[in-house]
Amino acid sequence: MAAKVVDIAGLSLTFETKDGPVYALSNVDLTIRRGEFVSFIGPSGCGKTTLLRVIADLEKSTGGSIAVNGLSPEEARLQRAYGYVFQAPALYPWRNIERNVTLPLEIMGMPKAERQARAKKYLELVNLGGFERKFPWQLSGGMQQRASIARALSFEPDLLLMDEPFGALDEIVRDHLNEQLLRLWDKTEKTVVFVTHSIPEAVFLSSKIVVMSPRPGRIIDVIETDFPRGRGLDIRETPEFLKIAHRVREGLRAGHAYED
Amino acid sequence: MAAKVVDIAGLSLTFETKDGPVYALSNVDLTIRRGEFVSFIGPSGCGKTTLLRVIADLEKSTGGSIAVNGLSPEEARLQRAYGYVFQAPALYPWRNIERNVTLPLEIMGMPKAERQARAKKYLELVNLGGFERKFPWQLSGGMQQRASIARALSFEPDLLLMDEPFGALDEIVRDHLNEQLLRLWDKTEKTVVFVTHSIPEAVFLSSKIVVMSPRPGRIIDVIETDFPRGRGLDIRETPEFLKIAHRVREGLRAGHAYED
Amino acid sequence: AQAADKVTLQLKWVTQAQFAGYYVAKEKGFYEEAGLDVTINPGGPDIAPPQVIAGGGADVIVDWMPSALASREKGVPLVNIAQPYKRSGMMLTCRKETGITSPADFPGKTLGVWFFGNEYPFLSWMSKLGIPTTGGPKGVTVLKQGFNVDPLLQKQADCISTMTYNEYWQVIEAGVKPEDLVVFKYEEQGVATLEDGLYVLEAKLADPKFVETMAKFVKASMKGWDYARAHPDEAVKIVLDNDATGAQTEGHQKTMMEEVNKLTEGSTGVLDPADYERTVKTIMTGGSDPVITKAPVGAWTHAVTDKM
Amino acid sequence: MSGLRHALLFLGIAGLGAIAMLDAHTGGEAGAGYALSLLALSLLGWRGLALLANARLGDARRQRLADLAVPVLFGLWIVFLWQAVTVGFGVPQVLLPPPSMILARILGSADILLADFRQTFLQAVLAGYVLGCGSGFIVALIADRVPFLQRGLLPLGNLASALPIVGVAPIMVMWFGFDWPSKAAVVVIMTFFPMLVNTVAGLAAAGRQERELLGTYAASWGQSLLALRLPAAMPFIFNALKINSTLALIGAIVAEFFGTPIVGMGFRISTEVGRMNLDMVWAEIVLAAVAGSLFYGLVALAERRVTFWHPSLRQR
Amino acid sequence: MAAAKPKPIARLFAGHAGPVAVLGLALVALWYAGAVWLNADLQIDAFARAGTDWNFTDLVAGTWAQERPLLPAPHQVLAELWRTTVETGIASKRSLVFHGWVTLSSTLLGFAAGALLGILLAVGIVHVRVLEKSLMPWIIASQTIPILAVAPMVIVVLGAIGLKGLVPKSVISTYLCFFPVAIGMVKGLRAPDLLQLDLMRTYSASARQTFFYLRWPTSLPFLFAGLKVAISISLVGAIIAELPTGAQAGLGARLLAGSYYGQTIQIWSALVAAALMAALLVALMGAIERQVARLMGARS
Ligand SMILES: Nc1ncnc2c1ncn2[C@@H]1O[C@H](COP(=O)(O)OP(=O)(O)OP(=O)(O)O)[C@@H](O)[C@H]1O
Ligand SMILES: Nc1ncnc2c1ncn2[C@@H]1O[C@H](COP(=O)(O)OP(=O)(O)OP(=O)(O)O)[C@@H](O)[C@H]1O
Ligand SMILES: Cc1ncc(C[n+]2csc(CCO)c2C)c(N)n1
Ligand SMILES: [Mg+2]
Ligand SMILES: [Mg+2]
Repeated sequence: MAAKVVDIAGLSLTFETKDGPVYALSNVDLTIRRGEFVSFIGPSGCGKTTLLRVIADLEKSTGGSIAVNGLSPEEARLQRAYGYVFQAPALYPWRNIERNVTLPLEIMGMPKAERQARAKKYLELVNLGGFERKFPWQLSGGMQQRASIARALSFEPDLLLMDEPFGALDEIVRDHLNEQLLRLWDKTEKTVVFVTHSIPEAVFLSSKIVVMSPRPGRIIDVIETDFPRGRGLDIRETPEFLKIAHRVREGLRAGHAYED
Repeated sequence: MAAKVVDIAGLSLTFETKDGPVYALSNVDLTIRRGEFVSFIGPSGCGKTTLLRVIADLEKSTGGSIAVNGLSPEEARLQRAYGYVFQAPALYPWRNIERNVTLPLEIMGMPKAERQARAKKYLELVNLGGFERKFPWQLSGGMQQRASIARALSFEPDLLLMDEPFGALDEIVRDHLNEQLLRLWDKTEKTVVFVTHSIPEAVFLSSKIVVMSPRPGRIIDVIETDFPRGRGLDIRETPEFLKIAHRVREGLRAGHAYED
Repeated sequence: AQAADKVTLQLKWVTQAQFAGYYVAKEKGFYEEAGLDVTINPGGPDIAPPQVIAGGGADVIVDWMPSALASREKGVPLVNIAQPYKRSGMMLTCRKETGITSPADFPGKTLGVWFFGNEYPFLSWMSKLGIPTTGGPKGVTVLKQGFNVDPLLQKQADCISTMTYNEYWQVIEAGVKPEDLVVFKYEEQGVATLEDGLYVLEAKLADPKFVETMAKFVKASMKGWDYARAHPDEAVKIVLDNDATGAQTEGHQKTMMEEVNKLTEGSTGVLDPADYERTVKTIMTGGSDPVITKAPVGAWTHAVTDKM
Repeated sequence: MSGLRHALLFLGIAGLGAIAMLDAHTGGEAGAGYALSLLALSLLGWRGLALLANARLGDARRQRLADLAVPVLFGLWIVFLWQAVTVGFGVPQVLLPPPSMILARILGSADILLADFRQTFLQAVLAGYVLGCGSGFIVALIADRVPFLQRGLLPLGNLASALPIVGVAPIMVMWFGFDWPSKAAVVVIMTFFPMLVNTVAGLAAAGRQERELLGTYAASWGQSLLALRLPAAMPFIFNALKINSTLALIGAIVAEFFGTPIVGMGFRISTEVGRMNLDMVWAEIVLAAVAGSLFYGLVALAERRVTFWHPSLRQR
Repeated sequence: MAAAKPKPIARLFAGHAGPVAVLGLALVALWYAGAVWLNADLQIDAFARAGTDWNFTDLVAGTWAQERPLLPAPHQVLAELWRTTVETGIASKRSLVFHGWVTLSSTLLGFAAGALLGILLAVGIVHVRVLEKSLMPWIIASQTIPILAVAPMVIVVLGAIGLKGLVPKSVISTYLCFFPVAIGMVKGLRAPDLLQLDLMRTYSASARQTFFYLRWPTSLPFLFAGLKVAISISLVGAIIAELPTGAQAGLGARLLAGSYYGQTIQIWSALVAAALMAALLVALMGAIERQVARLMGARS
């Protein structure tokens, strides 16, 4: 069996706020192995972002244990084990798009020519070729989001943590990027942890779907899929696909509070 | 025929940037009548946001004509003709959620008790009851987006301009809010102009779908639908629905540059 | 009784025994007896009394004559109405180790000078000696001396300006022995100019009432000076009481009082025209850049002292 | 463009009125009528300026010209009022000389002004400014780098915030001698604190998510400083640079009151006040104002270049 | 973060007290060393004049006990401070508390007026085009006018219209300290995100509402940075202004008198008093800033 990339046991996280504690994560167990494509899906506010942030060492758990590549999240972060796409684009306004994308490469000390080649490659992958010299505020919301995806891809990390990367994109671009991402994952044996709200997207992309539920945030279902690695968008019509989608939807519905 | 709420003819808008002009909108013609529910759909960067901003007098067109409620956009804005939901939540970090929602009400001079009642009503509508005292950074991305929707609904404008309001929401919440919005529209004869990336959402909600295409941003198709006003989510399985969805998808695809 | 006449006096410098006569006259009630209500405003490093009087901030000021005459030429018509200081207390104090024994040794040396209108006597002296003040081996390098004697103690200057009643003693108090110093008194160098005199605006003298008030004021002030000479210890105490900064020390003020009394000794307040002429002559020999360009007319009057 | 026409009309009338008033030498005995006409002309001029300031000219070059004209005309107006009041009401020149006299002095004593400028501005101000801003900046960085120092250094840095010039200048003369280094030292002390405070505030200004992004790259302190925190701090840092550009000048000039060689703007001012040469004093003040404004303008220009992305420079 | 209880010493150093104490001690040590360094020459001279033999210990002891040192030793300053604060009645003219209060009162008055003026100017500049264009360059020019040169004229003029005492001094403080506030506020009032401004536009909020609901809250970090600088400059202004008002009372008068009579210990004790006062005022602003941030829901 492949090595464990993320190993979480009994994890919990409570935010202390002025008006009482918020139980963002409660008793979460999860193992992610090398080469898996894992999606987190769940109602808004159920702790998906928080869980991803704990893995990335952006948030400290208040209970339980977590290891990333066998190390503590902090050590893993210091080893630049992962690339992270935030829910908001978080581009730096004083850098143009190209220089935003090359930012991690600069920090990791890549020579300039190579950096620019990388930026070009990934900006084209997300259909932003020609926008290198624009500043973030000159881009549409979806374009900004794509720039931030290119930024995370550019340094080709083994572990990709992506928080709703395709939320602001239209169906066509989304399908295109889904395919690109899948191809990348396929070719390079990357591990991807992916937050999404789209059930079809989750089912199409993932080898493992983690369904979460809020208050307190916890995992209520883990679904393994076994579509072929080289799958195309057409599998979305297969009964197998629809069955899994249905199971995810049921899980989601269960996690929701309202009865209507 | 109902009165024209938005009347656009030959509209164009060019952004001057350091490396040449960006043709964000080119020769756009569009009429929106009272009580219509109009969706803009199109590839990322095609000018949906820009068009909405022109209607809202947040951007000045560089050519053509536009009238809102028979007035110039500026006059209409000064009359507080519309409520706007931005693509990003744009909550004020120093106000808690309730006070973010009551902000427009305060500005419009509503008494405090009534403001709070309104906030309660709309926060509950978007499933944020109980989060009144939290500050924006204590909310998840989707929750922030919902707060900003509650803020726009709170002062019950006749014209609602919404820029991808449900982008960051999961399917269940989204369906729920779709229904709520439809019900509101139904009951109150509001006019809604709505930007979305989701084809089913556009078809389900709209009485008119405007399909746009980029570089330069223009309208390539306008589809009128005639589902009953009191429709439910179930119409999404009807052939009529699927036919329209197909037409939208074709339009979208045509607007996209890539051939794969 | 008639309401007391208000008089505001602007001093040239901070409260110290240099101005003891006025403070004594106030505290001992001499002004009050004369039917005057006198306000004494201390000066400071950037208070120019002629400016204050021109701006209406004072009725009468204490100033040195070169400065007063220069102001007169610049359009502030000051008139000397009385001269409590008979002699000049200015001197140049040098460290002996610099090798200076006479003015002939000045070239090539660095001298500290007070500016702000107090530089005129020095400039006259140098021009009389024919020494340029622009530096170089043939001239002297002039520093604008601050308020204290540090430049001499720290050997930043070879000589500094001192008053017989003040800075000289500060040097001594700092531990330098008199025999380590060489002093040049302006009196002895023949370049003495009149110091602390009382000046008013010319236009006001047209008013006989004002002249009368001033006469009472000068008379009471001179009584104060006489008293200070007779009771130096009490005068020092009065000065200390009036020092709002609380910084003056009794020892230093005692010394100052003694020295100041030597300068006011023998003065009735009446200006000696001969002293005036001598001062004018001194400051008009200013070489290329004289302090005043033409002999002033009407710069002094006995009208006030005649009424005393 | 009728706004522009109206503006020019108003300004024209005001200008002609002004010239007429300067012609009518009242010789210091002006009365209420004179004051009233000054007031009326001022209101007219202000209206014209307001129109000019709001005029939107299509042509970018003409717009820039109009933008420049407003402060210049405003300044000319102040100068006119000054001249009219000092001459008209016979203000003694030892209190406030009229501009005409100051101008004559500037032209007549250019060599002295130049020497003073060299001494005070080119040496004391520039050296002190660079060292003061530099040290404030570096201390802020050190405090930021070492949390221990942050907690200890900042409170002690506050101690340096108001070391009063009056007390410090004589001490600096004692330590660094009479020439410009002691003035530069005073400037260093004056400019240090504004830079410290603003840099500390600026370094705290970067957004949380922007910081976290660098955290995910395991960027070192130096890297995140260069890539994020300094750029985000720039608006604050430029505030300090602007405030200091004027503070430095004041500091150097004031410091010269406490002992100098006999050259320098502060020396000249204090000496000439004592000599009642107020025209020379104002000539130096004008020199200081012009030099200071240019200095400030240069800093503001650099700010525009460096923080072009900041919303404050993108508004309107 | 790890919640393990730190050891007492570690806890001390995690707060402000420990680091301040350590660095303060370092400063004092440096100061003692500086005193020896700077005063040695004069001390050697003194020994030579007195004709005494001396060794290094004598030298050090001597440099720390001079009556008019170039740099007084900390304990000398402390003793002077003690003498002039605790041992002297606060109503006495020799009390540093008395002088400190004189200076503080005009500092605070000047600061309040300056902060208000700075804010008002910034508001005007941000809202009225003609003000921005005509006023801004002249505000800048005004700040380059050497204050000590015009202060006497200001005092004379204000005195002529009957304003004496506290007010003229505060005017000088105001003049100096409004500038950092104005500069910071102009930037701060323009700092809101374009999106946040757009939101206000959609409500067709008046300029006043946009100001109170958006611009003001956004400008607070800039405002506080400005206020901290302003309050310390205000103190400097109050001290400077004490000279042309006849240097009658206040820390500035103390400094001047001390300087005039070469009493370095007195200068330094006034300096230390002024610096402490400034540090306290700045710290107070900092505390207010933190409190305001807390009320505004800032993330700790
Ligand atoms: N810093 C914080 N302080 C307090 N509560 C917080 C904080 N961050 C998140 N929360 C709370 O934790 C819960 C989980 O938030 P999280 O952002 O992980 O949700 P999510 O699943 O990503 O939702 P979404 O799909 O809307 O982005 C929410 O209830 C949120 O209010
Ligand atoms: N301020 C600006 N300056 C220059 N170009 C701009 C500016 N704002 C938008 N644009 C450009 O205008 C085009 C349309 O942008 P717009 O935001 O309207 O797209 P959109 O349809 O809303 O896209 P998305 O779905 O990604 O939000 C884009 O190409 C964008 O780069
Ligand atoms: C700035 C300035 N510097 C020096 C003096 C010189 N001065 C003139 S009278 C006097 C008092 C005598 O001890 C002194 C020191 C001054 N007036 N102003
Ligand atoms: Mg989230
Ligand atoms: Mg958009």
